Amino acid sequence: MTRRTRVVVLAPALVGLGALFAWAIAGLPAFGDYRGPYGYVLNRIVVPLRHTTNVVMGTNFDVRGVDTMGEEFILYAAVVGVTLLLREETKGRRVERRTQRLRSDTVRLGGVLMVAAGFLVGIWLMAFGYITPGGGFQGGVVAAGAILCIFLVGSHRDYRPFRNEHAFDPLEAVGTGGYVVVGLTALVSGSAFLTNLFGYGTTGTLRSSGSIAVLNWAAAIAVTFAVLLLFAEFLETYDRPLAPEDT
Amino acid sequence: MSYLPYAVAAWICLVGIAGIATSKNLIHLAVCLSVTQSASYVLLLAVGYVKHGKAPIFVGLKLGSKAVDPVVQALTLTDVVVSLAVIGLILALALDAHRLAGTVDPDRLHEAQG
Amino acid sequence: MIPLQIVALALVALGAPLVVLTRDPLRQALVNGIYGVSLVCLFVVLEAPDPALSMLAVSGIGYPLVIVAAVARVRARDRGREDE
Amino acid sequence: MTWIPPLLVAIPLLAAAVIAGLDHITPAPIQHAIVLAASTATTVLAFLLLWSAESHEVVHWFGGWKPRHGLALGVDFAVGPLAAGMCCVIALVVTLALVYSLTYLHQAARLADALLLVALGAMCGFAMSGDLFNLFVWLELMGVSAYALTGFLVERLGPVQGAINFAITASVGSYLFAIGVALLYARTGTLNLAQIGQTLSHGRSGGLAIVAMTLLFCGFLVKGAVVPFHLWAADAYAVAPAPVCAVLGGVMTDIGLIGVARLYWTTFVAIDPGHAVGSVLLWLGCVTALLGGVMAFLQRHLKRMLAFSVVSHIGVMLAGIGLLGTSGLAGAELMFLAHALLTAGLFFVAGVLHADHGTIDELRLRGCGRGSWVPAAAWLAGTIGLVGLPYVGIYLGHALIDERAPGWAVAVLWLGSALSGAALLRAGARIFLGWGDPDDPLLGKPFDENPHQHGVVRPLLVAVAVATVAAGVVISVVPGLGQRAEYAATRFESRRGYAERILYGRPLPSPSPLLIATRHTSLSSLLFGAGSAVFAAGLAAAGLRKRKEIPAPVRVLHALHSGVVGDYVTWVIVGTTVTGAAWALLLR
Repeated sequence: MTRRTRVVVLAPALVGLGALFAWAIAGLPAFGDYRGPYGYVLNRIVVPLRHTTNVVMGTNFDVRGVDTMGEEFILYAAVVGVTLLLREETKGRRVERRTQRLRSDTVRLGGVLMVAAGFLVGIWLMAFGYITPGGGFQGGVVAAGAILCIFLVGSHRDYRPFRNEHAFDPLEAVGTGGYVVVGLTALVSGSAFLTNLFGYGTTGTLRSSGSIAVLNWAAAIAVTFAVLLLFAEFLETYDRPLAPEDT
Repeated sequence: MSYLPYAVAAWICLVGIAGIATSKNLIHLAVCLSVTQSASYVLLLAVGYVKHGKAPIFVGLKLGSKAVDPVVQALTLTDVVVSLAVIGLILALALDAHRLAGTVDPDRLHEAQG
Repeated sequence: MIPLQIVALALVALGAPLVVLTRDPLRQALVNGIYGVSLVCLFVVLEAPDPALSMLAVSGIGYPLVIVAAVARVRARDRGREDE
Repeated sequence: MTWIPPLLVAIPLLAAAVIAGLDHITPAPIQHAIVLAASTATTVLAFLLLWSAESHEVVHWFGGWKPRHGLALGVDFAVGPLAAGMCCVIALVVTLALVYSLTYLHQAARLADALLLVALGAMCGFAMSGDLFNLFVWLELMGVSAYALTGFLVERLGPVQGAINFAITASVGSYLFAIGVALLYARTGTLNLAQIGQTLSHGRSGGLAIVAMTLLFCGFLVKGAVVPFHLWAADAYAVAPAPVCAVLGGVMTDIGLIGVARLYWTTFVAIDPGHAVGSVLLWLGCVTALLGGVMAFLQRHLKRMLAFSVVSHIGVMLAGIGLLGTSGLAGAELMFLAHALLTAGLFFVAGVLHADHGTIDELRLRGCGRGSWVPAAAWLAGTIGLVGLPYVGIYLGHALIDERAPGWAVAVLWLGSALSGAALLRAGARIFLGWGDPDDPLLGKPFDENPHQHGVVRPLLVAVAVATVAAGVVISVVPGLGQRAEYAATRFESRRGYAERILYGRPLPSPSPLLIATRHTSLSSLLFGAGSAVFAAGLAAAGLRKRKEIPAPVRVLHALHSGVVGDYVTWVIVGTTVTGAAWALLLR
């Protein structure tokens, strides 16, 4: 189809889809009128049963923990896939490399401070995820971003020690595989897969929630290194020398 | 007025799809895809909202007080991760296409057809 | 429905077409970031701090990094091809 | 035996994590051993699960969150004989593909193995899951791994474009699916399929449920490559490496259909007292079978031809599901078994041809296959199995679908099978016998070929191909299989029984002992099967002759499969709107 034909075909179809949406919306309960029961029940039972104060994380890592296992593997498969797909783009990346040194110590210091601050925020988000808002995914992305700041404010050389998939791949696998291992542990001990086995501890403290905490950390490790690898693959393509002017 | 959030979600979805179908650049298209997906976040969260409810985090909030649905929030979190994974893959493919065909315009890739 | 929610919804509803209509990818990355922030605001007023944080992380760090890296790569190669 | 279902997901996923994580550290033989051990263990466990699911639904509640007072809290895997049978075939085909890829894939092969294992886990999870959002998670997981696998050969534009078209079209489909999930959740306040069905059966549902159903089904149909959502399939399957094609074309496409059947019989049957949903599915199935067959006949690229043959058989299976009855569903199930194995086997043979000659273009290969009798025999056997000659390959499944289908539909469906079979026969005759003209403008332009494979162990490839085809050919005559498929379908269709079992743990009535005999079919099916085989042979012979002019409709068909992803997304939206409108009119 030419672009014009496509627009001509698409426009009425979109109008029709919009009409279907409108029909569906007319049957929805009014905004703010959530009827439950699923959410209400979980809000009631998760805190007393699992001693976690953040019910969203309790849902993510315990009640619907298997969804999150799938989610970690989606990220994992994406990283493996991106590595696979960009292998031609990043070929020969270790052969030639621009080495540009940082110009001023102030920028360097600022960068280090930013990195440290970002990293701390990331860790904090991970650590308190099952008590206050936050959790493995958010913390992981922030921490990975902070580590990458070294690349952005610094030079490639400074960044280079961090870019070593020989070290990152196993670490990511530890996080992602660790999630499955926690699930299997429960299965081997005779309970259902991903059953919360460890003691639940005191509500509202870091030592609460049992395996929610463990899974949260597994997810945090998995996400940090997955995101780091994902970004690194893309930054490597940028890094690779291209045209005569670059080499 | 009480249907406004749902209507906004539907609107985002349609706008995103229109962007995908007419895009001339795969990078632009990947972003449009993430816009389309954001419709499902908005719809999920709107559907689970409770009037005068608080966030389902029971720190300084008495157990049993009115709180919004935690399930839709858990689903949204998973959805967000999916979108990052998919956008990463499509951008990687876009770079490959650009290396091989010299263009990121999906209409000008002419290898597979018929 | 409280006024803040209406404002956030309006921002999101306006943001989506802006992202789609920005055809230049680099500028679009920026507009998409703003759209992401409007989504974050919406999530906050919908009492969803967890999704808001993850949206913030993704639209503040995740999307921009991959998009900018991809755009930079494409432009660098286009320049290289023109030179040849 | 409730411990088996999670293992079918956990073992392959864990193995995938180990493989990719240790990519640079462990030597290749150990990696191979881990990969094959994981997939073999999954296969064995799947068969064990099939055996234990015979008498009752095996239910596993993750995290031990069992339902309370009929209210589902956690996520469940609920496995009846049908789901368990699916898992067996999926695991078997993936294992065969992994054995095949031992010497077939080289560069970055470990990453491909890891992705195949991820796909295996995701497909098993999808087949077993009893939770709406959990289905979405597995759908996305198999999608993400499949997109990357499709683009495996990044040195060529074809694979990259195929992967782009696949990734974008399928993503649009799954985002529509996600919106459907949100709508249904808003209406019912639960994500458990059994409980959604319970809630929908009380009170009026109106437009909301119909639209949600449209979005959910269309999301599945995109993955299932049903017309008009099928356009990505040929682009993707034509370019992936042969073992990946075997998995994508053999089992992953069909997964979308099992999703449709599962959702219908657990939930939407409650809003469909007149069984009106089925007529739309039947129509879609017939159109798909016919168009897939015609398009297969117009191809010269073997894998693209096989991709369209997959599309045409998907159409037959969808029609079977659309009949909304025991025999239709059982037929679809049996067809899935035979079709998965035969298609995978033919993709394997195509891989052998590519390894031998560096091309899989029918016209370029003309006469090249003379003397390779084993691949030739496998190709012929696979083709006959897919045509549906009585009591060979897909025949039994096709015949069970015939029992309930209206006459016109039976004719159309057999015609679809015959057309795609004719294409495969024609290609076989050209390649292995050297018959026919060396050129035919009807079949379009030549394609850019993937690079030549080096270092393959040919006997291994041939052995895997022959074993796969042989397993597929005998499906129709395995004693007792037909009766078991019908019993599995009865179990699958009982919404009340399923809900009671899932939500209240009530046992099902124990089944009466099943016959162990070959299932007999009606006379008309026998005639149709034989007729279809004769017709396919005749058409293949006619197709060997070169045509001077290309008919206008053929040009239109080629133009519709444009390879432009914007078009594909447009057709997805058109398809969704039209099916939604049809259901709106029928169900309102």
